[in-house]
Amino acid sequence: MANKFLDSKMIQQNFELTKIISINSSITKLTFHAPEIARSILPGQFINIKIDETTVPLLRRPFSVYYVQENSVEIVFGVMGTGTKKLSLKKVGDMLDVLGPLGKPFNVSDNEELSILVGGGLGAASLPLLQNHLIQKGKNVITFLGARTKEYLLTSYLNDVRTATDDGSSGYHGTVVELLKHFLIENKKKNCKIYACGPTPMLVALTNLTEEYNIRCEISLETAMACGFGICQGCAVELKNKEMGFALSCKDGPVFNSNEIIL
Amino acid sequence: MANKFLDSKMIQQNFELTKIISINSSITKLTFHAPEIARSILPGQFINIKIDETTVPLLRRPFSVYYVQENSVEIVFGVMGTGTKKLSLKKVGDMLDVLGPLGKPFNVSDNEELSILVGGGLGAASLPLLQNHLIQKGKNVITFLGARTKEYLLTSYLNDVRTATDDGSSGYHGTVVELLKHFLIENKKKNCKIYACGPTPMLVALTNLTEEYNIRCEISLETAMACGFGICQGCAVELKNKEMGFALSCKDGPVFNSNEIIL
Amino acid sequence: MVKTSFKIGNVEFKNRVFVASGTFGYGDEISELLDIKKLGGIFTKSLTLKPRKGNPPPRIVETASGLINSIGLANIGVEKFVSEKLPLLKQLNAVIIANIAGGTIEEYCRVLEKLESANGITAYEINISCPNVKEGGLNFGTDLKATAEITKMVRRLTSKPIILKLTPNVTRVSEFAKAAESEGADAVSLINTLVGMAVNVKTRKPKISTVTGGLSGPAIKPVALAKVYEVVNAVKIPVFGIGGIANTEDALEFLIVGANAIQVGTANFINPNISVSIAEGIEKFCLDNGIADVGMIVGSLDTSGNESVLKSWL
Amino acid sequence: MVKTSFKIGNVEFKNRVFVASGTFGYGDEISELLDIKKLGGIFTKSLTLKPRKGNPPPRIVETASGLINSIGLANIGVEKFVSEKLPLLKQLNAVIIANIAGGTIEEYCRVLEKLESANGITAYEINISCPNVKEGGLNFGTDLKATAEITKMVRRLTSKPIILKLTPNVTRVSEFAKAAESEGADAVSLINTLVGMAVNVKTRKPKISTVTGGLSGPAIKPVALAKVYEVVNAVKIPVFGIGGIANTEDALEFLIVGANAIQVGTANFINPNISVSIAEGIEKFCLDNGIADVGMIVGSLDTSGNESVLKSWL
Ligand SMILES: Cc1cc2nc3c(=O)[nH]c(=O)nc-3n(C[C@H](O)[C@H](O)[C@H](O)COP(=O)(O)OP(=O)(O)OC[C@H]3O[C@@H](n4cnc5c(N)ncnc54)[C@H](O)[C@@H]3O)c2cc1C
Ligand SMILES: Cc1cc2nc3c(=O)[nH]c(=O)nc-3n(C[C@H](O)[C@H](O)[C@H](O)COP(=O)(O)OP(=O)(O)OC[C@H]3O[C@@H](n4cnc5c(N)ncnc54)[C@H](O)[C@@H]3O)c2cc1C
Ligand SMILES: Cc1cc2nc3c(=O)[nH]c(=O)nc-3n(C[C@H](O)[C@H](O)[C@H](O)COP(=O)(O)O)c2cc1C
Ligand SMILES: Cc1cc2nc3c(=O)[nH]c(=O)nc-3n(C[C@H](O)[C@H](O)[C@H](O)COP(=O)(O)O)c2cc1C
Ligand code: FES
Ligand code: FES
Repeated sequence: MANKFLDSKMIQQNFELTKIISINSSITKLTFHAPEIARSILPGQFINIKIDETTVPLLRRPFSVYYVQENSVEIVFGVMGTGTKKLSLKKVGDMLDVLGPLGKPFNVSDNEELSILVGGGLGAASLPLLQNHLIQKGKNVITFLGARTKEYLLTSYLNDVRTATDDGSSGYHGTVVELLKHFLIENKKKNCKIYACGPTPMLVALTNLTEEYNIRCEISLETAMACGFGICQGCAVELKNKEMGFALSCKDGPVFNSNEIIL
Repeated sequence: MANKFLDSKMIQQNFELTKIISINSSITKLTFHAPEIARSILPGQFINIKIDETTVPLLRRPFSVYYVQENSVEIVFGVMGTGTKKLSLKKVGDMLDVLGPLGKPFNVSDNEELSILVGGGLGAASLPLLQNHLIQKGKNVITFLGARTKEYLLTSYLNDVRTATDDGSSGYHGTVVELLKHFLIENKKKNCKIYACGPTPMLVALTNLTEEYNIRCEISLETAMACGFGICQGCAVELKNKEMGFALSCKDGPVFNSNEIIL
Repeated sequence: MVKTSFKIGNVEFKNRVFVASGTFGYGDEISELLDIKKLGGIFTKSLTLKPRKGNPPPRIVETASGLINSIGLANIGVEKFVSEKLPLLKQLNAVIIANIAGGTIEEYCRVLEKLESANGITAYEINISCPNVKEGGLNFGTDLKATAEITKMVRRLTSKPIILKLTPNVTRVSEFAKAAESEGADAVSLINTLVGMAVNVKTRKPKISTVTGGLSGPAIKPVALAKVYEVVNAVKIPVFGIGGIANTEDALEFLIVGANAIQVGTANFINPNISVSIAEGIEKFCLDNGIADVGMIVGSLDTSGNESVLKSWL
Repeated sequence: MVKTSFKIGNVEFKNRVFVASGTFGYGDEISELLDIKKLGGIFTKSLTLKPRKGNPPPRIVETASGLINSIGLANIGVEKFVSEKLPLLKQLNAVIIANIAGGTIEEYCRVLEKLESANGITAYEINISCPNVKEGGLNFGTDLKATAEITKMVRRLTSKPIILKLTPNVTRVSEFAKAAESEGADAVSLINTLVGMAVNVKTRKPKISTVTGGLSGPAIKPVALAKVYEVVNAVKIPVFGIGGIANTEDALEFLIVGANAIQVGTANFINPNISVSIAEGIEKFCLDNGIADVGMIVGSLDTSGNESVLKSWL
């Protein structure tokens, strides 16, 4: 499982925070000035952030790049624990210690007629960049977003979005995978490909669905990581092919074909 | 060495930060709304602050109360390490987890004619409150402040101040204890008493001076502390009288008679 | 209503949250800040036959998420404890477990005898992390024979529960737990502090007057959990889990691993009320999860699907 | 100019800062981010006779200022290392110390032989924190006899420096250091990880697939310093200090205590360039303090005025 995507060279650098927006009470968007990352990041790749100089949290925290505008890079995140809590308290002008770009991007060079993006909760953070790359490649792109409530739907930057919420507060009342299934049934498109990111239960349901309908599907995982660049072997992912042992989510992933791994 | 000053009952409470001032690039003044502390704190007592919810720093950090105005309490501090660094980054509106008042205050009920306050660097933080209590008792008070440079001289709130700096940037060019010595030689006051707080070398020099001139002297120590309220026994201070064992700086101090302890 | 009480020997304790020896003074000092009746009990500062002044400063230093201490078992001595502290504690209705330390086995026994003849002690905890004076300072707690011998000797002196407090600074702590069990201890508690050290790079001096000291606090919680796991799988007697417990979740981790009760140590210094909060937090966890008895959490670790380290080699 | 080089056996190393086994891959992965020529050397991931897939996920979990891992010595095997990785590393002019692991003493020997017949290894580090398959999984590193036996057997196979990597999970690590020394080891390195554990309170499952794992990072630095202190006072051979080193000051603490050199582990994950920064930081410290040779720092701990724990009892 060698990494074929080392074209975007990993750097470690301090970047200045230029904008902080509370999208709502639980989601924050940070923008920082990072021409080097903005230039080289590919959709599905991630960056690894050292939250502060203390040892709590000890390890960097991985985040997808949400969007890139000129020399600026955006991330969105929710407060999960100490790291994201501290990150949400940063101020404009603070410096952010970033390592990246990391990981293997989505493959945007397939020949599908319709590209279907599927995001669950904050997993949607990796979709806008992906959408734009696919459009550049001349693809038709639609997006399905699912979340607990409408507050968690990250619809910005996305062109053609259908939503599903657990509480019915926006769009379909149910899971995003159910919504997608209805769509697939109604639109017997032959040649589509799915790109997905979200919580594991969603990815499991999606993997089952795409196997049933025999649709190509790439999924991006949020495996716990110690280093993020392939030296600790902490981020092992089980491969369906037992012979192959484990893949490393940070290097061989975080994007995998849904049919090659065991979730 | 039992504590006779439990009149000011220890409380643990969260107080709101109402003002943050950078006195200069290295000294910060925080003000928080804490009627309970403002009412009960005595000069020389301290408060113990939990910097944040993480385990770095693990222990609370002790600070003198710098000043009290109505229901507000002020502290001043310099950035020494992780705790004070993080404290300096707090924002107005943040809550401060405070335990206090703690420790044995200065004895302001002696019968001296002249009260001489001596502060070294940020040690001066405990002097304004002390000055006011002494004045209330009808005492004559003058203050000697020493610091590396004039930036570190905390002259606010103090009425009659003489200064000494290591670099000569303000007042006497030399140590505050030398300056005090000149003063004592010139003004052969009979009945004075010294109240001091500052770095250990200053307190050692002062102890020697006051022994030579046979002047009463109370000093406030900044011993490292784990609990601050007498249960860990970590803040031991050696007593001159070996029979007595150790005193606890947080409970039997931080104020001691200069002739009872070994620095 | 959640059942929080549990038994050791024939003694019933109100709940499973205690404060650890040496981290709560004698129990009377901070009675203003918390209601010690709400705890399972209080483990006193280690008591020795004679008063001990303790080690010279510096006695403490903070490390990454941890604390090194070398207090040197400073204490007022067993006699003064009985005459001055015990009456106060009885007034506060505290359940008191006396922690005993010594430099010789005889000293342990003498201290216990003096406590036994007083009134108001519920159980004894034997701190064997002390240098055996007769064996040139070899720590009792790292010497299997000495551990067995102390247990045997103190066992003869009382019918109250005896809890052996084990040191983690050994290769196989479960052997020490088994030795205590087979000599009649009613329970074991662990871990005491890990040997630790820190150096002042400017002065090139150790940051602790005795060069090395005992490491405690959140830093050591993973080690404590692993040691408790080893011990609960080796003995039948109850186990007190100790080490880095600072909140309800930490306490639950120990209970799930198999500790019958827990002791809060260093965290008392930061939040003197934390032990009572944890007792309340455990009760709330049970209520929220429909658990009728805290005891149902004890040992509920689910290791199905886990792999042994050896298996990975075969 | 500050002298930074030092010798082990007849091998001279450029400086005293190394990267620890398992925390730097095989050394080639992050050559973009730092100049590995600037290090004393690289300790490779543990190499075994056959490739190892390693343990199932989850393999890592963060704790307070620490990290628990259970990678399970996943590695490509010694043969692939020699054919694929070694040539790359030679191109980068890296000084390579091969770390060797095994389930039997024969396996250790076979791995060493294969490396010995290749070209480009400077020294060997023997990782004895592995389950002895023939002894039912008893860890080699906690068994004094096995430690001596491994040292003796590998010693016969090479004239290159042999460094025994000791586990801290024993009562007296100095006895293991002495055993290694007397069987001809050129140096010892310590500490490997502490046994640690963490529990997911919601699922009641261990957070690591093998239930317990190895604790590393700043949390364990005090323990590592104390163990190094114990060992440097017991043996004459050089000691590599390891455990929680994350900056120049941490490294200096180990040197002052008596480590001849240090290895950076977990900190590489956070800042892949940190080891080179530390090497530079130590040199700067010497320049600033007029120290001509880093060796003058080694063992410069000032314990005058310190008190022994035993003395406090007498
Ligand atoms: C490649 C990659 C890309 C990611 N992109 C984003 C993103 O764009 N936006 C975003 O909000 N998050 C993203 N994440 C997840 C993010 O890294 C975690 O939320 C973060 O590490 C949590 O750190 P913490 O210190 O706040 O929480 P911790 O204190 O570490 O954990 C708090 C709780 O969250 C759980 N948790 C921690 N990490 C994860 C995880 N990776 N997945 C699921 N649960 C976890 C823990 O088990 C614990 O219960 C990404 C993760 C990966 C691996
Ligand atoms: C009773 C009392 C009252 C105090 N009042 C004030 C005050 O009003 N204003 C103020 O600025 N400071 C005061 N201090 C000192 C203050 O508590 C320390 O500066 C603070 O604890 C440092 O925390 P830190 O995490 O920033 O530094 P750490 O990371 O803990 O330490 C950084 C460096 O500072 C040194 N250091 C730490 N604590 C002390 C100390 N107590 N004395 C000397 N050196 C120390 C350490 O050895 C280390 O070299 C007081 C201390 C005590 C005991
Ligand atoms: C300052 C301090 C003093 C201690 N004194 C004693 C003692 O007298 N007797 C004893 O058995 N344990 C003593 N301990 C050990 C604690 O009881 C406990 O076992 C250890 O600190 C680990 O728990 P923690 O991480 O919650 O603190 C002491 C610990 C600290 C921090
Ligand atoms: C993810 C990880 C993998 C490790 N793998 C090995 C290994 O293969 N062989 C070995 O001898 N030590 C291994 N170690 C132990 C380290 O080399 C080192 O001894 C330990 O982590 C303590 O140092 P630190 O606190 O600086 O990380 C590993 C440590 C970590 C964190
Ligand atoms: S996170 Fe370290 S190898 Fe993937
Ligand atoms: S700081 Fe704990 S007793 Fe003084």
